[in-house]
Amino acid sequence: MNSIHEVREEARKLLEEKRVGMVIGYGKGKGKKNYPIFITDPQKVEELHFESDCFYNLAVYLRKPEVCSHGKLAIVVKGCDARSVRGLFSENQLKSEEVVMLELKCDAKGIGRDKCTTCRVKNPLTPEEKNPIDGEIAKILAMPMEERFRFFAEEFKRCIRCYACRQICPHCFCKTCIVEKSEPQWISSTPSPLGNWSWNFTRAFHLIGRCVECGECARACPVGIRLDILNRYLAKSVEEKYQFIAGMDEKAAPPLTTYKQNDNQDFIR
Amino acid sequence: MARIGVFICWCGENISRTVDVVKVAEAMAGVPGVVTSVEYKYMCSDPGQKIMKESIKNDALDGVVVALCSPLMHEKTFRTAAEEAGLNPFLLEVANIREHCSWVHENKEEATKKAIAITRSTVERVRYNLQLKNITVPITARAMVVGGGIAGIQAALDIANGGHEVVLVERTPSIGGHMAGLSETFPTLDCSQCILTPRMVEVARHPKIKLYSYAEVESVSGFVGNFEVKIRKKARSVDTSSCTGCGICQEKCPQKNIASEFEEGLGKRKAIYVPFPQAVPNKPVIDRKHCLYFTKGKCKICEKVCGPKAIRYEQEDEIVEERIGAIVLATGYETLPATFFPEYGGGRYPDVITGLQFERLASASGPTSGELKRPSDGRRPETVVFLSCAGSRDLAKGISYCSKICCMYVAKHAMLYQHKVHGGKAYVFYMDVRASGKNYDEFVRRAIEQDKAIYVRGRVARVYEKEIEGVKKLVVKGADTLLGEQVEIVADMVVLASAVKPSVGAAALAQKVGTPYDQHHFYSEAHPKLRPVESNTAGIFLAGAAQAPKDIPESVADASAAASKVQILFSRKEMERDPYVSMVNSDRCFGCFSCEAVCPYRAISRKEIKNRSGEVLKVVAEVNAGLCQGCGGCIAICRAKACDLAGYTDQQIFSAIRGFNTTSTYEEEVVKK
Amino acid sequence: MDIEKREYAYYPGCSLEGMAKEFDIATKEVFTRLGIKLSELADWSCCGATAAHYKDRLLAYALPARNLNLVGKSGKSEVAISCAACFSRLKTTTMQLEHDSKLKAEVELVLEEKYEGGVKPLHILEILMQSVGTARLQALVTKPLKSLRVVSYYGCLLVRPPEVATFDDLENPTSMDKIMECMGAVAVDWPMKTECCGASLTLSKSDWVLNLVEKLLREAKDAKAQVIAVACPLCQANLDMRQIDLQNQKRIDFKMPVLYFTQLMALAMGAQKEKLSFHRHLVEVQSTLGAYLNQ
Amino acid sequence: MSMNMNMKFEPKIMAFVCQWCTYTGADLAGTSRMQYSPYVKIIKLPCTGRIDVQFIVKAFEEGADGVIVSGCHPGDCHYTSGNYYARRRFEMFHELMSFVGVDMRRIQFAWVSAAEGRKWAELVNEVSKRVEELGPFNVFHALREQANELNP
Amino acid sequence: MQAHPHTEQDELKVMGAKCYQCGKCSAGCPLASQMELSTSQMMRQLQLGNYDAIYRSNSLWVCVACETCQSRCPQEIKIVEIWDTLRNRLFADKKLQRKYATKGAVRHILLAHKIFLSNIYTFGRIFEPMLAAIYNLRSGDLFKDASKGPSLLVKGKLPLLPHRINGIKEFQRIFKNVEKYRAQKG
Repeated sequence: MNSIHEVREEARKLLEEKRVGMVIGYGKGKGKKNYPIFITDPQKVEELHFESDCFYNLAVYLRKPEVCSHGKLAIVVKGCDARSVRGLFSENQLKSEEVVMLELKCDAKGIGRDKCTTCRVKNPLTPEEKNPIDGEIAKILAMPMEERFRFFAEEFKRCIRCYACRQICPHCFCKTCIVEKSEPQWISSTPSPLGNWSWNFTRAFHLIGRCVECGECARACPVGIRLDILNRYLAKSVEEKYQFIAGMDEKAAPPLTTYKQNDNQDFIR
Repeated sequence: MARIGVFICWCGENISRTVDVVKVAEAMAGVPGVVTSVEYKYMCSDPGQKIMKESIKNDALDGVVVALCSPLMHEKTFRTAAEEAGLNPFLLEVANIREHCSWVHENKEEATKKAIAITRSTVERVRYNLQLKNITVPITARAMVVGGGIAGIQAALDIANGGHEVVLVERTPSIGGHMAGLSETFPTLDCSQCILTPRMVEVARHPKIKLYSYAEVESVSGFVGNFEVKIRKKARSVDTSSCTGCGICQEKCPQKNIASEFEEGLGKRKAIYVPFPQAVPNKPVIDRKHCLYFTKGKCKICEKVCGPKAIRYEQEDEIVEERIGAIVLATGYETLPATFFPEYGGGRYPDVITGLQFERLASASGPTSGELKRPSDGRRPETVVFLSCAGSRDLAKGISYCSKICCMYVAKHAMLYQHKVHGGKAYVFYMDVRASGKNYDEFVRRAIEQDKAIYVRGRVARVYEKEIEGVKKLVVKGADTLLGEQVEIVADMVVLASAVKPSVGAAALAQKVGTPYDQHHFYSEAHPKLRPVESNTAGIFLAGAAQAPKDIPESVADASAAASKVQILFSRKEMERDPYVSMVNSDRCFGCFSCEAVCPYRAISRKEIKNRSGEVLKVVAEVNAGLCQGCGGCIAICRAKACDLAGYTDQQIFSAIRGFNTTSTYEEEVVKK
Repeated sequence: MDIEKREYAYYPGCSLEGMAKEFDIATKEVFTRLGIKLSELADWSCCGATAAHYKDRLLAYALPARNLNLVGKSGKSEVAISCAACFSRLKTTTMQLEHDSKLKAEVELVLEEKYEGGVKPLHILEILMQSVGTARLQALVTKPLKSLRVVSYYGCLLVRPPEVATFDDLENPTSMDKIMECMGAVAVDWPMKTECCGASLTLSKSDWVLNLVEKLLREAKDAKAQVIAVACPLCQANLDMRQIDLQNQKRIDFKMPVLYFTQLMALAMGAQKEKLSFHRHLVEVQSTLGAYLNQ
Repeated sequence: MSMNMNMKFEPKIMAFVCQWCTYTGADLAGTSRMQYSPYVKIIKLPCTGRIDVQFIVKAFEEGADGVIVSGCHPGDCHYTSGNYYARRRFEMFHELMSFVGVDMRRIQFAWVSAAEGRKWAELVNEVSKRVEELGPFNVFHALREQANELNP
Repeated sequence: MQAHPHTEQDELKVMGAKCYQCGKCSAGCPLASQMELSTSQMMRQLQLGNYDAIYRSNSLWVCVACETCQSRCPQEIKIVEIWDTLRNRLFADKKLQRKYATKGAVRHILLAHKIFLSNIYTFGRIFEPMLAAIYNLRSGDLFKDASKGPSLLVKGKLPLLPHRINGIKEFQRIFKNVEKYRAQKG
């Protein structure tokens, strides 16, 4: 779809014809800030709004019980959100027949966030050129090993275990997270340098081949840990090694649940 | 609080020479929860086991660690002993302080330290061992054999004679397989059909065998003891129950120049046909691709001449379902066609034939009634060149393996040829003669010494046709590597011992059944030495050349072995197996089904969790304990830690890891003392 | 693209300037009649032939690479080659340099320029069979070589190694036979299509070459062939010239004309005598082919 | 973790191995009486496919200075494909670990078959020597000490 | 009797290790009858690292690289590549040449190749009359094919004047660069 007008029109039709019970989209507040809105009344579709600073990844709401209870859903998606929705399809978290995607092109300019500079899905349906190494990743790679370790250890040390990263992430959909598992408790749940390291490491590992680089985790982090760099780096590796881009093709097997007999094993003796 | 007993073995001097076992016992005695820690010269001896057994009873142990040799040696021994003493056997663990410690280290202090660490880790692990019970699965004592060649026939008869029902599925219109087409068999030169046909008849008459000929396996679901099999009975266009097998339809059918599969293309058959006179069942089938009625819409002569009115043009494929407890795959082999060898003119020169074609030429029931004649002009071949390793051991042709049977049948061919064409010249080009088997090498020697076959060591580079004095001859350009010279032989016929490969469709069948196969599509055995007729999938057994190139005696031995494996399975109503299977906590599972994707055994299925009014709340993974082999792949992929592996739980491993780090200062001091 | 408007870069190779001039003339004649332009590569150099790869592997790739770069510079991506040996060397070079980056770097070092790649060497047989097609060839025949028994001799490098010479069957090539049939001739099957003639040994060990050639000629005779069609200057030279030696040394006279297949094509397409250069052959041609000329 | 400076550094190395190939290979090294470094301690698992990266993280948390992960060669997996999945998992683990600055010389993945007792012994020696040279994994273990300061 | 040497492993031996002596190469070789060691025997010597035997035989030089052996080899051994490497080594090494290539057919064949190369070095292309003339002069076989000379000339088969390419300087530099590169690499 090309404009918000078309989206509104489509949303109205969907609601009027009762093909969906709710439309999730962006609204505009008084302070000119964008925020998610949830529309059930076809009269209110005019509240739908879109501009370049609509950074929320709305896909996260698709699995919230208070939203799900409305039956079939329609959702306004930018490129990165669309990848999330498809990722959720591929991991059996949503059924494609129960979600209508209202795709909008995003110029990714006004947002001005780091995630947008490397964005490849400004147009939700047509991925663009390869993800270039961004400045931040290059900066990390230029550090010697110990410095890298210290950099991340210092970042992680600040973690207060509020789990905002987990809450905001559409792909952290485990009902009970590994960190909340006891017997055994693999990861200490209280804030501590060691436990924080393991937690953030594990979360990054769990997002391999699944993260869509929407960057919401870093935005949500109250202490400003650069989780996005970690996830972007892994997404890049997955693409280089397995030619896999998360959320592009809902039929493609996630990279860690499949293999090739001739996969690289240079690192194995 | 746990009550753990630790029993440390000296293994004579084997452990005690480098590990101070007394110190190990002393160190373990100080570990919380360890109520007894003793060492003994030979723990595995009767008195040694008795020490443990009595301690289990007297100290009311709920966990045991035996520190001794590799668990592969004695885990079973001690678990049995523990069970005898009333302890669940899975509450006992072995700490390997011999193979992994005393035998590989010289420094006594270091070795003792390591032995303490290993034992300590095992103690920590055993705290969390669960009381497990072997799993039982009900067994349907009914077997399916796929493939009606000699291997399938043997397996079916053995199982049926053991008193169990057998469903035999054969793809072609008759059972018998390749063996039915062979002339005489090595190393005794008895007639193939004479020994095979009685067995075929036995199959047909056996009350316990249900034969589906001209049928294929459509799908297989379920697991060991409980397979659901769908079989496609292909439309024969003949009602087999009313057909008497009189053969008049075949006699009158006007469509007569169809290359006969049974005759390897050297003979002809009709459009309605019985593949060979001794076929079982002896009922014809209409080849719809060639039948005039099916291609042109008119003829129906067979219907007119059929007395019992058994022709059914309208017949369609039929799917039947069978409940099966075990499956024997005996789908056999085929050989590379002559056209695979352009350098030998295969396919271009009619007198360049394959070994199986030679069998038909030499067979008394063959297209020439056993007289050796050239396919091109019917002349008696005065010189025949046999090429072994045609395609076998030939990377360039994609086949790295030895086809195994060729050396023997080439020798047999050379002999048969000599017996049929007196004074004829037989040359055999070979790389190696591999005749290992009872009376096999003697057989080859006989071909060389008595029947004067000339064996030339070398491969042939090229065969080309040349007319000499009005007769088309084949010029064979080879090398005699023993002389280091080129050899050129002008021959009348060239016989290629072309490579053995699995039947077409072998891989597709394996995929349906869910059993692995190798890069050549031969079925993979569970273990190359110790489990040669079992597949890696429980309840699927292998027989004959579907697993690797095999001759008749080996195929028969295989089939009997597979049949006995089936009967072992069927000997009980329920099957018992290791309790090491995955289990899913459906509260934690959120249904991403990564586990399903990585499971090699299709043991994970989807279960709907419903509320009381029947609404689906969520879909979660469920493990079929009958199929699960306990690899644990599902657990490592599960982010929510919703599954776990009995016997190797996360908690056990977690504790074992911590156990290596909890070596206390007390233990350090024990070592120092 | 319509084949008739097509243009190829053309690499004749050294022999076609000398001993095999008639091959060059006839080939150009056939292509002109087909409406395909062959524009000779400016300042092409020798491919190095067998001697270069015997001497130094790097030289053997550098010499063809120079010519391949020339093709690129001329703005073309396909180069037509008549000589089987030149074709083999150029094609092998493109294939090797494509996947061996170390070798490519070495070649660039000695060439003192970048190897651009992207050039496709094609043997003229390949072009005639795959881009032109038999129907078009047949349409141009005005004087069919009726009942002329021709054996096609492919030699080595038109079929080997099979990963380089991909356009025909390794053990039983048929492209030249098919062309001869199009020309109205009888393409006689014979077993020596791809047996070697002795090639470069002709200079140093002509007696060995003589043996090989004798065998080939004998088989051609046994197949009742009237002419041998070839596509390689060295094969032609050996088969033609050594017949004189066979006469002198062994008193065997095969009287077997050995013609480039494009000469036979030009003949069937009605070319003038001077385009056929039969006089350049050592074994007399006129008595076998004269009938077709004077039609 | 306290270290007496006079004491020789004895690296702690944990090995996670599959029971079919590497565990049996290590047994073979034993029956063949091959001598090797004593710092590596084995935890037996059914398959490399069972090895969760959490194990490795935990091992470091528990004071390990190095880790070995080993199982059947590709194509030899008792469960047909466990090692193939593991290989990908380890490759990405390798990526992430080195990105966050863990010196990957401390972690060695290897294929050791049941017949490769010699390879097992060499592997243990090689990794032990390497980790000895690298010294204790102080940057990581320091996290643990800081943790103790925060939560005594 | 020959003792089997147990020589150092090298790249060529690794390539040759795949040979299982089936003889398909020797069987199809058009020049087998002239070779002192058949192709498969050469491979055997290679497996043993017996380079002396390989160079002592004339086979490397009798071979015309017709590729028949390689295209049929069931083990897909790059026979011609191996032989080329062996030939390259001899070309690059005067000592080897003195030891193995001063007599008989080998000398003649090697000479022909050298003359061929110097011919193209001079002109950028082959000038056939010069090629034959120099060969005959230097091989001492003065009248070889001389009888054909006049008839070839009459037939216009041999051109009278050489053609030298324009870029001869840069062409010759390729040869020199190769030499230089080899010298640097030792």
